[in-house]
Order: sequence, then structure tokens, then C-alpha cells
Amino acid sequence: MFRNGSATTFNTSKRGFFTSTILRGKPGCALVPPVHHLVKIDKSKLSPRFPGLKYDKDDIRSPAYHPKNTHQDRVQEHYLNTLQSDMMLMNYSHEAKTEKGLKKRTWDVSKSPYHVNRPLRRPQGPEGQRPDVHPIIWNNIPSIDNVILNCYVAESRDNELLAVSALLQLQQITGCKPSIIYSKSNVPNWKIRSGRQMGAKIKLTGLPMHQFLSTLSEIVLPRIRKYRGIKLSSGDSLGNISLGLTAADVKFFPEIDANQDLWPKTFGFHITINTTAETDDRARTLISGFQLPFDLEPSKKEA
Amino acid sequence: MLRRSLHSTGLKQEIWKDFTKRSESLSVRSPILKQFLFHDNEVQGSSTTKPEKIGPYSLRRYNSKIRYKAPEQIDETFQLAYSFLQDRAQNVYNKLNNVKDAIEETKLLVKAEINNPEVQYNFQFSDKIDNNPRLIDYNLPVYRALGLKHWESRDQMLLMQRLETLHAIPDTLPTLVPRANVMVKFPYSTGVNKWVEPGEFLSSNATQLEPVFKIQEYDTVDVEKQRYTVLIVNPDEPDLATDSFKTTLCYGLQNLKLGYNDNVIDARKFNSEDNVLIDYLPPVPEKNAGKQRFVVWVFRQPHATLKDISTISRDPFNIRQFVKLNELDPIGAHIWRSEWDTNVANVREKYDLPQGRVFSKVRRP
Amino acid sequence: MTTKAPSTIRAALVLARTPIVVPKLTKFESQYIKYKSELERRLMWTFPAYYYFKKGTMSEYKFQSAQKKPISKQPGVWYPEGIPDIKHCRERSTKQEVIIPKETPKSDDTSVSRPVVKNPAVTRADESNDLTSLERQLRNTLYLLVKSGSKGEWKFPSFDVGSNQPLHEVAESGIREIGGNKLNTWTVSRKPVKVLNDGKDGSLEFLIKSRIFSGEFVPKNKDTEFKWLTKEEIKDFVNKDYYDNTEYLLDK
Amino acid sequence: MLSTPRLITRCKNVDTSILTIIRTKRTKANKNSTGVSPQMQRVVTQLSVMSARKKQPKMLKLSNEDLIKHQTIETAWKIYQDKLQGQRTLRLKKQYFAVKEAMDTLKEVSPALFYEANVDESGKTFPMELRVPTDAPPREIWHYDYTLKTTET
Repeated sequence: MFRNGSATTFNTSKRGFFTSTILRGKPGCALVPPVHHLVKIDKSKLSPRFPGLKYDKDDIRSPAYHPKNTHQDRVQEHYLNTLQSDMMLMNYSHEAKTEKGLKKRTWDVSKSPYHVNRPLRRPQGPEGQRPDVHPIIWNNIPSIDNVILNCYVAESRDNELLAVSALLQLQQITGCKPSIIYSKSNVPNWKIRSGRQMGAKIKLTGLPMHQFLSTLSEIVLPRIRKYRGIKLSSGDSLGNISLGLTAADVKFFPEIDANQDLWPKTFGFHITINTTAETDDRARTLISGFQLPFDLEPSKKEA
Repeated sequence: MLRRSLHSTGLKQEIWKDFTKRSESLSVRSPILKQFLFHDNEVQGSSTTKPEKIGPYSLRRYNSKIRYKAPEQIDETFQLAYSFLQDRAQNVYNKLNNVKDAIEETKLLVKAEINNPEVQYNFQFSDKIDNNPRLIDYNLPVYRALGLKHWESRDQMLLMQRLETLHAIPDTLPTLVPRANVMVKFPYSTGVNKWVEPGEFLSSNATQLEPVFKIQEYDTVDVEKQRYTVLIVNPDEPDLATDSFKTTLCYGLQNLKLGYNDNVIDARKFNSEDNVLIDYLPPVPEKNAGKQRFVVWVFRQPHATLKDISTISRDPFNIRQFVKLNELDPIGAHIWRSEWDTNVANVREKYDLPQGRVFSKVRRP
Repeated sequence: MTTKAPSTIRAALVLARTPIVVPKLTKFESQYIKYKSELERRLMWTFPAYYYFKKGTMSEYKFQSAQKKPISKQPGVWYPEGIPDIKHCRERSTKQEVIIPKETPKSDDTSVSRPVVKNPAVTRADESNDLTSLERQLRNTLYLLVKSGSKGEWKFPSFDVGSNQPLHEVAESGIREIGGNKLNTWTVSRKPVKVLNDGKDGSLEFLIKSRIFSGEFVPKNKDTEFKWLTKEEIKDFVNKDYYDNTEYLLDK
Repeated sequence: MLSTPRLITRCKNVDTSILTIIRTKRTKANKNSTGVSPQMQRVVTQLSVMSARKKQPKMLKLSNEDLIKHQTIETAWKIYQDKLQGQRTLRLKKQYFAVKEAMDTLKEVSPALFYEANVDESGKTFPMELRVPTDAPPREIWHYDYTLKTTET
């Protein structure tokens, strides 16, 4: 709503023109402040249809309302009370500067007027653009955003019913509603056709995510024979770490373990832990705080 | 008298329950509802037996009272939440004593009362337009803030959409920053007492006699000194000379004094000589001349009276020039449309207007 | 800032034991969580018993007989509380209470299905209020405070810094000198958390943060007293400005 | 969400006559009919477990008073959480400036110690002994028998 606190007296007689300065972004485009459509019109609120959709999701009158904060979240409290201040201290570096990542290069406008609206050039060197890495202060301490489970079942290329079992397995383990994943590419010699149901995926946040992480770190991983911890090479250099579980490891989940006769066939899946950290090292420090083991001595190969 | 508070930690001052300094309409009207909301200790404390659980006050039929199942644990949680919010309101009231600046004061007043469940109940479940001052008193800044939020959630968007799609905004005035809710109805001509939705088609019978306005201000305005002007213009009057359309003034009122609650402008509210700028002329569109838009503009006058109204004329009326001349600040608008129907001839006869012309398509020479 | 050449540099160790048990919820928090979990149970789907207990098996019989069946809808009966709407033996307008069939507890209580009994969060050390034990205040973080001799003050153990040793190594080795080797501690970071300049002799004291996971502090000579205290308790033992300087470093 | 009929019709290796029976899958009739492969029956049960059919409770219809009570509870909780968040951020901010001041003083007082302290610890991870607090304490609350490992880490 185009209104500051007090009543704005809008000069209706003449539109205020701004001198076109370089500061105001690209010269040559209209720099007149908007005069019309000052009130944003949300048409869904005006039409009489679908009254249930007018409420937002956390309004109790909405059909899609799901209550949050239903249990005490011990993992979140552990993070807030202990890990956060330790993380800030460990990542502190004196008089650190923001490391600028590779950025697309702009054209030199003064050289020729045609450079004004030209698309930016690729960054120097072979890699693409990289985000900046900021020093950790009190308001950007890394925290876990969400955890994504991705269960791709190769055999379901000829027997699509396995995708349904994978779907139910993820729902059993996490208690949330997974969604189906479809094959995208058409590769004849792997007998894969696009558009077929190949497995399930689910995004966990909040309490379900913390419960899954504690089940993983306290029950499942300790039971895996000769588990060497998450590989140090895992991570997409943007602060997201991932690890995998085989079909045998999945049997150690208490929900599957409790009624084994229902689960003759289980499916392994990939776990990606997305954090707000900007580098892999910081993400690893954060995740190790939740008792998830890392393979710190990869050199000592087991016999 | 101070009630014994819920917590047994001795007497605790309950700001939301004492109305020495606070207005009456900040509390729920019916005592049964208050008892149901707060299970007031006073009732439980004195009577030995716990009052048998009557259903919620808002469900009137006995069957639905019995059939209703409240979510569990809601009452205990509500009591704790209530006392938490009440303590915060108490702090805000304490802060209020030593703040001088008016805008700051209204902000604090709103902040203190906006979370009060009784205020929310009064606002959400009673009529917001024809408001009963006992329940919704727009003199209080908290109800104005709630009213503004409610207006912006739908009606303001609807108004702006209609003004823009029907091109009332560029045709009559360049733009509008809406700050007041303008409502129009025509009760005298047909006795239908319904607020008109912006952009509606009204028959000539309905718009025979002058309309009634209701202008709801949501900003804090100096109610005593502020005067308002209301103009109804018709930008679609056919003008044969220029083979185009011209804007005519259909109705003009000036120097209107509005309160926050009593802001309905009808014949009772203003006396004819110093308030009526131009008498009301009903819409009398001519056949085949197309649909005509009647745009209601409401302005805040910078001074008690308009500067010069001598030059005002009904037929060639230039609204932009008039607004510029008198430095009027547009705060709200409304629009309705009318087209020719068989009753237009009677209305013309009643106001002894000339015979309506009948237009027809002309083949270009 | 400090004078150019301070007389001595000391390294102090803030040794913490992380909480063992979940922190205590306030009245409003626990009530709010109770309300929201009730709301969640009311809005939860019905439990698909047919999936977990196959039809005709013994376990299904035991499960169904343990459940409390809702009132079913009979023709010609007037229901004041609302006509029952039963699906999968659940009344849809209320929450579903699934009762897990309990076997009678057998004599030897080591069998896997014996009922789970939670250990109490209040330990013997709490009752006897033994401030030197590590098994007290399981819901809070405990910090090690040391007093040298009867006249000294209660403060974090601090040691003089030699010429070539870094701060955190001085702190860790110092604590083992006065408290024995049975200390499994982990230095959070080599960087000092706080610098305190003692007014009297102008010396600088750098606090190093560390956590203890097992073992205990056994003072070598008798006159060093030690206490494991929470943040609130430290307030009464330590002098005022010492507490103000370190209050925000300590976890709840 | 996956709808039951759509998936089954896509299954290629099942001839369509059985499909029609499956559609009325849980009725008595199909028990003694030609029957269905156990694998298909398991998938049908799995699908029915995941579908909302006959499992959703009634919509929650609150009276006006209870709606206001719920909204008051939610606002109180939101304000309470904002207050806690503010306290935490303030504490972290004080801690940050305390470390900054300590490092400044150390740099000024003795560069050698500062150099040692400012070593980059980016790869450092928390030890496995750092335990996430549980609802109840373990049987053996604290392990006293700790002997220093031979190599001093």
C-alpha cells in the first residue's frame, strides 16, 4: 500500500519527474514513480469462489490447517542452548572480510552506449558464478534448514508397484506425506522411459526433521556394521551434506523393525541435509553437533 | 472492585478488567459470554457447585449447544495466554503516561488493546459498517486499526479494481491513494436500504432521489476542524459539438463535518444553504448513448470553507481544475453505472428536464 | 584499552558440563504444547489397523478386543450429542484413542516387553544438594568454580601463561595440574571468549571455553575447594562485576 | 497425492479384467473370486493405507468464543517466541563483541599468543561425546572412570 504513516498528500496536478541519474540504475528507462495500481489487488480474495482457500495455511479455519509445536523439540533446544554459541566461537576469524565469489562481469557503459542493456558476460575462468562467503557473526550462524529423503528405485522401471512400496516406506519412517518421483529422461539401453513412477521423495522441516535426525544418529547408524561415518568428500560446496542408506540399513529403523513381516522388500535412499552454512566445512561442523559421525580418518582402510 | 486474580499470588492489577480509565466498548457486552470466556472466578468462587457446562453463548439453539465439542485444554491455555498478554498491555499502558507525541500515543493505544480477546470478539462478530458504538467504537484507535485492516483485506481492493477497470481514475482524477471507506446507498427513492457495490448498474428509478453517503475515516484526523467535500461527476455526458463526451457535475456537497461514528451524510445531517454546492440531478442517460459512469469523489478540505465556489457550473465542469483551485485532497471514491431504461422519461418529467434525445448510428459521409 | 605492557597474562578455563536432560518447560510452554498435541490428535487420520493386524490372526483379535468401540448409529435412535459417523471403528468428530494391548507383566522383569520406567531427573546429589557432584541439576549446564584457600574468591580456574605455550594449552594443562588427570575435556576453540583485566595487579585474564564429557575434578592439594554450579547459583558465589562480565557467556 | 485408480490402470502387466474386481477391492466378493496375486494385494493395501479415504476426521468447526480463544493463544505464543528470540540474539551479540575485544587485546599484548589463537579451525567437528539431552537421564548418569589416552591429543 503506497502510504507512509501520516496521510500522503499526493500532488495530483503534475507527476514529479526525477532527473535520470546513473545512481538510479540503468539510465534511459522510465524513472517516474508509479502513479497507478498503487493498491495491490489480490483477485483470489475478491472472487466468491473457494472460501476455504482464502484463509492462510496456519489459520485454524483453513481446511489445510496442521498444528505445529505439538511436542517439545529437544534437538532444537540443544542447538539453541549449546551448539549456536560454540559454532560462532569456532568459526570466528579476526578482522575477516567477505570473500567475493566469482560474479558475472558487467560491460563498461562509458565505452559505448550500446553496452547499456547488454546481458552480463560470464565470470572469468571456467567455473560459473559462486555466492559470496561471509564471516560468521551473531546473526548468520549456520543452522539446519531441511532434510530431503530421495528414494529412487531402479527396478521400478519394469514393475511400477515398487514405487508405491517406496512411498509407504518413506511415510512409515518419517510420519509425513511423501510425493512420487518420475523418470525424466528416455534412455533405451537402461530400459528407462520418461514419465514413469520411479520412487518417492520427501522434504522434512521442523519437528519431523529433528526426530528423523535423532532416530538416524541414535538408532540406525550405530547398528550398521562397520559404519565409517559420513564421507568428508560429501557436500556440494554450498553447505549441504548428503549421505546414503542401503536397503539393509533401512531395516534398522524402529518403524520398519517393529513389523518386519510387512516389509519383505525395503529400499535404500539418499539423505541430503540442507543447512544455511555457506561452506562445506561449516556445514560439517554443524551436523557433527547432532552426533552424526564423520569419517575423520579415511586413511585407515578396514581389512 | 478488583477481582481476585486467577493466580493465587495475591492481588494482581488486571488492566483489561478495570474500566475506570478505559472505554466500555473495550469489553464484551453480554455477561454470560464474559463468564463463558473467562470462567470468572467470582462466579465459581462464590457458588459451591461448579456451573454446569453450558454450551458456548454464540450457539443459540439448545441442540447445537449440547452437540458442540470444544477442543481439549483450550480453556487452561487461554487463561495463561490471557494473563501473559494482559501483563504486556499493562506495560504499554505504563509507557503511555510519559509519551506526548500524538501519533506515538495512538500507536501505543492500538498496541495495548489489539490483542485483547474481548476487543477481537467485538470486532470480528458484529457489524463493521453500521457499527453499534457500544461494540465497535471507531473513536478508539484500536477499532480504527482493526477496521483499516479489515477494509484493506477486501473492500479497498474491490474499489480500486472497479475504479481502474472502469477507467474512472484517469478520466476524472489522475489517481487515488484511498484512506477512507466511502459507501453509497439510495434509500429514499425505492426504500431499498443496501450499500451499493462499486461499479454496480443502478436503474433510474433507484437513483431518482439523492443518495446517502457514509465516509469512514481510519486515520487519526482532527475531527472538529476537518471539513469534507463530496462531488458526484458523470464523465460520459454526450457532447455533440465536439462529437465526444464531457464531464458534468451531478451533485456537490461542501463543508461537511464528520465524526468517527456518526459519519452518515443524509438530508438530516446537513442544512441546505451552506452545505449544498449543487442540487442533486438524477442520472438521466439518453437512449443509445451508452452506459454512463457516476463517480463519487470525497475530499478533505484544507480550510473550513472552499476558496471560491462562484465559478462552479454543472454542465461544463472541470473536476481537476476545481480540485487544484481549492487544494482538495482526495481520500476516497465510489462509482456506480446507469443506462437508459423506460423509466428515464418519468424522471426527466419529474425534474422538468428537456426530452431525451435518441441517438442512432450514422454512416460516415 | 589496556596499558601497553601488562604485568602478567593469565588463561582461565570455563569448564562446562552440558545438560543431560531436556530443559524444564515453563507453565505456559507446557500447557501450550499439551493443547497443540490434543489439537493434532483430533485432526489426525484414523489408524489403519487392518494394515498392521491381518484379518483373522490372533494379534488382530487381541488388538480389537482391547479397543474401546464408539457408539454406532442405529436406525430410529435419537442422538442428542450428534449422530455418530463411524469409519474404520473411529468416531470422526473426536480424536481416536488407540489402546495398545498390555500383556500381564511376567515375573522376570528383564523381558523386552516390560513397561518402560523413566529414570527420575532429580538425582541423589540434588536431594543432598552436594555442590561438588557432577550428577546434579541434570536440566542445566554446570560450570566449574574454584577457590584457592579459605580467603580466596570463587572464580574460574586461571593459570599464568608461560612464554611459548598458547592460551588453550595453558588452560587445559593447568586444570589437569590442579584437578588430576581423570578429566575428559574438549576445548571448544583456541580463541579466548572474554578478556578480564583484574583491577588490582593489572593482569589480563583470557577465558577459554571447554566442555567436560567424563571423569571428574579431583583437587590435588586439599585447600583448593571446587563447586559445579549453574548460571543462577554462580550469581551468589561470585562477586558482582565478575558475574556481570561473564553472565552472557554461560548457557542456561 | 497419488490417486488409487490412476496408478492401477497404468500397470501394464496386469490384465484389465482383474482390475475391475480390484476397484471394489475390499469387499467380501473378491475373497472367493479367482483372487489376486499376493503381490498386487499387498500394493493395494499399501495404497489404501496412504489414501485419505475413510480416514479423515470431521472438519474442525469452532464456535466464535473458541476461535477467539485460539487466536489469543497463538498471538501470545508468537509474542513469547519473539521475546525469547530477541534475548538469544542479544546474548550472541554480546558474546561476539566479547571475543572481538579479547582478540584485539591479545593481538596488542602478545602477537605470538594471538597468532596461536587465530589459527583457522574451519574443519573442526564436535566430538561424538557431545550428547543431545534426552527426556530422561540414562541409567548410569556420569562416567567417572576415564583414563587419559596414551598419546596426549
